[in-house]
Amino acid sequence: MDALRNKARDLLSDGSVQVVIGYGPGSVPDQARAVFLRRPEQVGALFFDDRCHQNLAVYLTKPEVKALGKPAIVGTPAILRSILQLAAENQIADGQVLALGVDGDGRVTELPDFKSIEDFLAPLPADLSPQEQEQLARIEAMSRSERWNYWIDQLSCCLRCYACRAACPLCYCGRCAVEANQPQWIPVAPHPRGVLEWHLARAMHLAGRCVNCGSCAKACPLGIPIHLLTQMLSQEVAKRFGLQAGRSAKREYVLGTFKPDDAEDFIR
Amino acid sequence: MEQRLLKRESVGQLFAKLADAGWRIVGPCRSGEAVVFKDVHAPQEMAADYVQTTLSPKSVVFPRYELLLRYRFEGKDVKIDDEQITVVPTVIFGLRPCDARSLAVLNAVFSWDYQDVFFKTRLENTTIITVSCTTSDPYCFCTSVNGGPGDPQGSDLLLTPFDADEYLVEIVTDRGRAIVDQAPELFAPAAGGEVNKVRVLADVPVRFEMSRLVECLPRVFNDEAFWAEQAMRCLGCGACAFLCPACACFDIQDEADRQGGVRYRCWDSCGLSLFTLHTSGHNPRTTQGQRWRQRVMHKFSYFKDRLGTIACVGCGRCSRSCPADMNLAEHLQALAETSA
Amino acid sequence: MIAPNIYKPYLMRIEKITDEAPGIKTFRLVFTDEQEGRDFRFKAGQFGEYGVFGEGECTFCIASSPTRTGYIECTFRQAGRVTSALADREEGDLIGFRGPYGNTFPIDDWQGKNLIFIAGGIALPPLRCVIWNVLDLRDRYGDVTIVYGARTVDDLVYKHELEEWRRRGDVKLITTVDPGGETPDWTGEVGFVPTIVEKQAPSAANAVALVCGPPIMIKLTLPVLAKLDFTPDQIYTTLENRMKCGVGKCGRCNVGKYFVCKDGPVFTLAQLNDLPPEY
Amino acid sequence: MTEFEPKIVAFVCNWCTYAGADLTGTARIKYAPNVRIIRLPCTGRIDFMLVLKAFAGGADGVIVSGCHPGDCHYTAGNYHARRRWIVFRKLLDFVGFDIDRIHFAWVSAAEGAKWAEFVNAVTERIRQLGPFEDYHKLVALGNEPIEVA
Repeated sequence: MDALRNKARDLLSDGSVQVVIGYGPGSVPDQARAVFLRRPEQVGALFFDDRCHQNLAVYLTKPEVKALGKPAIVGTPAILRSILQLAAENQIADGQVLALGVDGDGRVTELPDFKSIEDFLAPLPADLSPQEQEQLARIEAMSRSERWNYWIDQLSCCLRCYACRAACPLCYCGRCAVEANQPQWIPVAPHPRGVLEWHLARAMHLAGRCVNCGSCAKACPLGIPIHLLTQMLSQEVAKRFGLQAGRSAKREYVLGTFKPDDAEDFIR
Repeated sequence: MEQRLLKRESVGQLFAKLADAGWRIVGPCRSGEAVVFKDVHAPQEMAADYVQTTLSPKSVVFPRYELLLRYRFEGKDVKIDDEQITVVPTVIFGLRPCDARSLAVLNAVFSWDYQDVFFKTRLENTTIITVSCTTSDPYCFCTSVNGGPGDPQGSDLLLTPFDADEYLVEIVTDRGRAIVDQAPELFAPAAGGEVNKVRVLADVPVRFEMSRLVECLPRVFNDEAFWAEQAMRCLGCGACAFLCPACACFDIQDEADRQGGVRYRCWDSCGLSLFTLHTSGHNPRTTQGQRWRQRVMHKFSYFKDRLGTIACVGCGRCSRSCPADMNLAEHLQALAETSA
Repeated sequence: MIAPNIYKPYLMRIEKITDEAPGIKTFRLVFTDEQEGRDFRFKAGQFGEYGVFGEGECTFCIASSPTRTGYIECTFRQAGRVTSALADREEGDLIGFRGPYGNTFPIDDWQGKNLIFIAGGIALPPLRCVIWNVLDLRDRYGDVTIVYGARTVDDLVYKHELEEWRRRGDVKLITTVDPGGETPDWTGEVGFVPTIVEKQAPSAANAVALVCGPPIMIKLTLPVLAKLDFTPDQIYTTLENRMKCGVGKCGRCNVGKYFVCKDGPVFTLAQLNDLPPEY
Repeated sequence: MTEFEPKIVAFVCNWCTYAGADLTGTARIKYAPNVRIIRLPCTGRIDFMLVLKAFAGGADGVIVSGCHPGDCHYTAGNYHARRRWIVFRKLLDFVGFDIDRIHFAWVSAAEGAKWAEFVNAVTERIRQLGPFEDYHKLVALGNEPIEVA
């Protein structure tokens, strides 16, 4: 904790960054939340522990935060993966963001460029959590109609509040496909078809771009496990096309590229 | 207020009587980790313990998706089928006192000036059986917005879990009495005069002084930096508005094929950037700070000036479910304190 | 009795379509139900929700004058989903109309006063409603001055009516186009609306100014009027916030304690000065 | 009771499959009349939303077809499309959408017979499956207000 605060203080004092994006105390004891520190004397608010799960990379593309100046950002593996994926999609330039890699032992590693983030992440496991793997396996094991009923039931609570989209660091589009209305591709209504099509579209647009942070599901006020849709696709993309989001700042977009020998077994 | 006693185990019998008389009963049920309102037939279907339901019961009177009219295309002709609303008399059971108060806020919107027949019809057919709060969490702030864990305002019947097997029943309105009259044998007279329910109610601390907040809001309006700072971590989703029992803003959309279609309304939120965006590209509220300010001002200043009530009941849902921990009560407290 | 469905539109037939300028059309609409048409009343400044079934509704002022009964007109620019669908309609097609909504210009209070209309681009329609209303009751009002500007000559709307107003002896019409927007045979002014207003220098004495146009035009015109001694309650405009319901429910057009759909769209500058700048 | 006739929407590319289907006609090969062909410039243009729109509009089955790998008029549109289909099909399967409702084929401008045979086979398959109740039901639910949950 001290290492993080000292680092933040130094960075703000010498002007190498204008804002430190990190975790501070939330409004209730068991909660952490994003803080945006702009003065060295504010660094006491910083901490890092297992309450800190929001993917802060979402703020790197928020106009109001960008306007604050160059950021340093506390970097959990999920946040660092998001940064690399944002880099791969040309949303942030090298050197524009200073990541502060943190680990459970309170060590802080300054990661000034994408290369250093890649190296930092390389030895870390990028698997889904055991719980996520278990959830995916459980759904895969269902029959087709069980899966359909499961998802229609899960999605029946969806309000279309777009918390999933808002919390996702890769959902940075200025105008979302769901808002394209000439024609209205995805129904605005939160009726069952509207909800299903929205989540299918969201998953497709994140196919192979999802860094498996799980923020969408954590943001969902109804706790719908929508992260499984994109996580399943990222597993599939990794398996089939050997592409993993958030491992490199120069990664190809899976649906923007191809190999002549991409294998399938369903086209006649 | 007339008091009665209702055995908890009798609730099932009450439900059966109501169902026989043609009532639909909606109560809080578990859905994964969430607690939402669903049609129920027996008390066992309902969630046993919850501080507050995840969704408010507002969808009973203001569905998140509701048809306004249907139309059919016949050649170049259009036939409008006026959407005739028919509503089954409905009991909402087990909502909290804060939610019971929210219906009056919604009613203020839907019945000032033009009368919204959809909302009004649903409301007229709704009876509110509230269960007082014996527990609260740090997000609750009903007592700061003129409510309380055992507040009868807005309820037709108010049930307070008085001990392990009995509810104290307060008959708040004639509509509540009509429920009691459905099964009078289940409602025993309260012995020994007025029962003091306060000892079982949750202790919800007052976070800020309402009058001070209301008085300071117009003054801080122009402090853009203040609002920008409060909204820095706001992600701009609609969760707070959609979970809010008192938020009434909506969108109107069409969906049609070549035979015909529907015009419907669905919930919308002032926190979403598209809410006020003009087709020309001009947006009166371009930043999240401005949108957050609108949310606060609308609820606590404009609404009060215009419709005579604030549009918040202190249920805490907006804060409890916010993915970025935007805590309304905390921000209101900060506002009220700046005025000091 | 069941209250009526306030979201149910009148069915209107498009009687006549006029191409005003690139992307801008005027529809003349008549009620398919004659009784509804006879009962329909509105006042200058009010607006309605015009709906294409299957696409949705959008908000424009009623651009025709209440003195011309039997039909209403609207003028719109093709921009989004609904206006594009509207633009695809043909004469004889049916569209929906809900209204009239909102408040009105207090033109009865303006009897005997001099009226100065200042409009830019596609914002002439709300004033055109007032202009015809006043011209149809011409003897009740003092001098009528119209300053109307657009980007180019082509972008001016109601070209025939501009011609008609020009020919009348009882209207002072000044048309202008932005520098570079003029054609070789253009005889009007060249310059931005605020500049032209300043040059014309209408007197504030016993006068009312109605200003409608893009935000930048309004912003630059107001100081000119102030310099000419117009007080904020002598200056009127109409706001065009995004709306859905038109009846004070959906919350979209809320600015301060006002709903533009109920308390507007007509506001004096004095009222606007009290409003948060969110329009 | 009349036999169920499936409604099938076919999204085809302009250069190969559309020409192939044309050839089927000029060669006077008869095939199931259940398909409504929608011609697009290239399979690369066939967004997954088009497929969903077809089902939303009441289709019981969808066919997607274009040039054989290597033969794309735009060099690589069909390679891109193939990846998209692999991913989309996987997603649909994961949510329990009956992927037997969507069929893919490479049909060249010379393969009039293959087109007829493919359409016939798909039509027969969809006929066996019956109306796409899962999705039709979902669409119909759009006519009810959502009052709770």
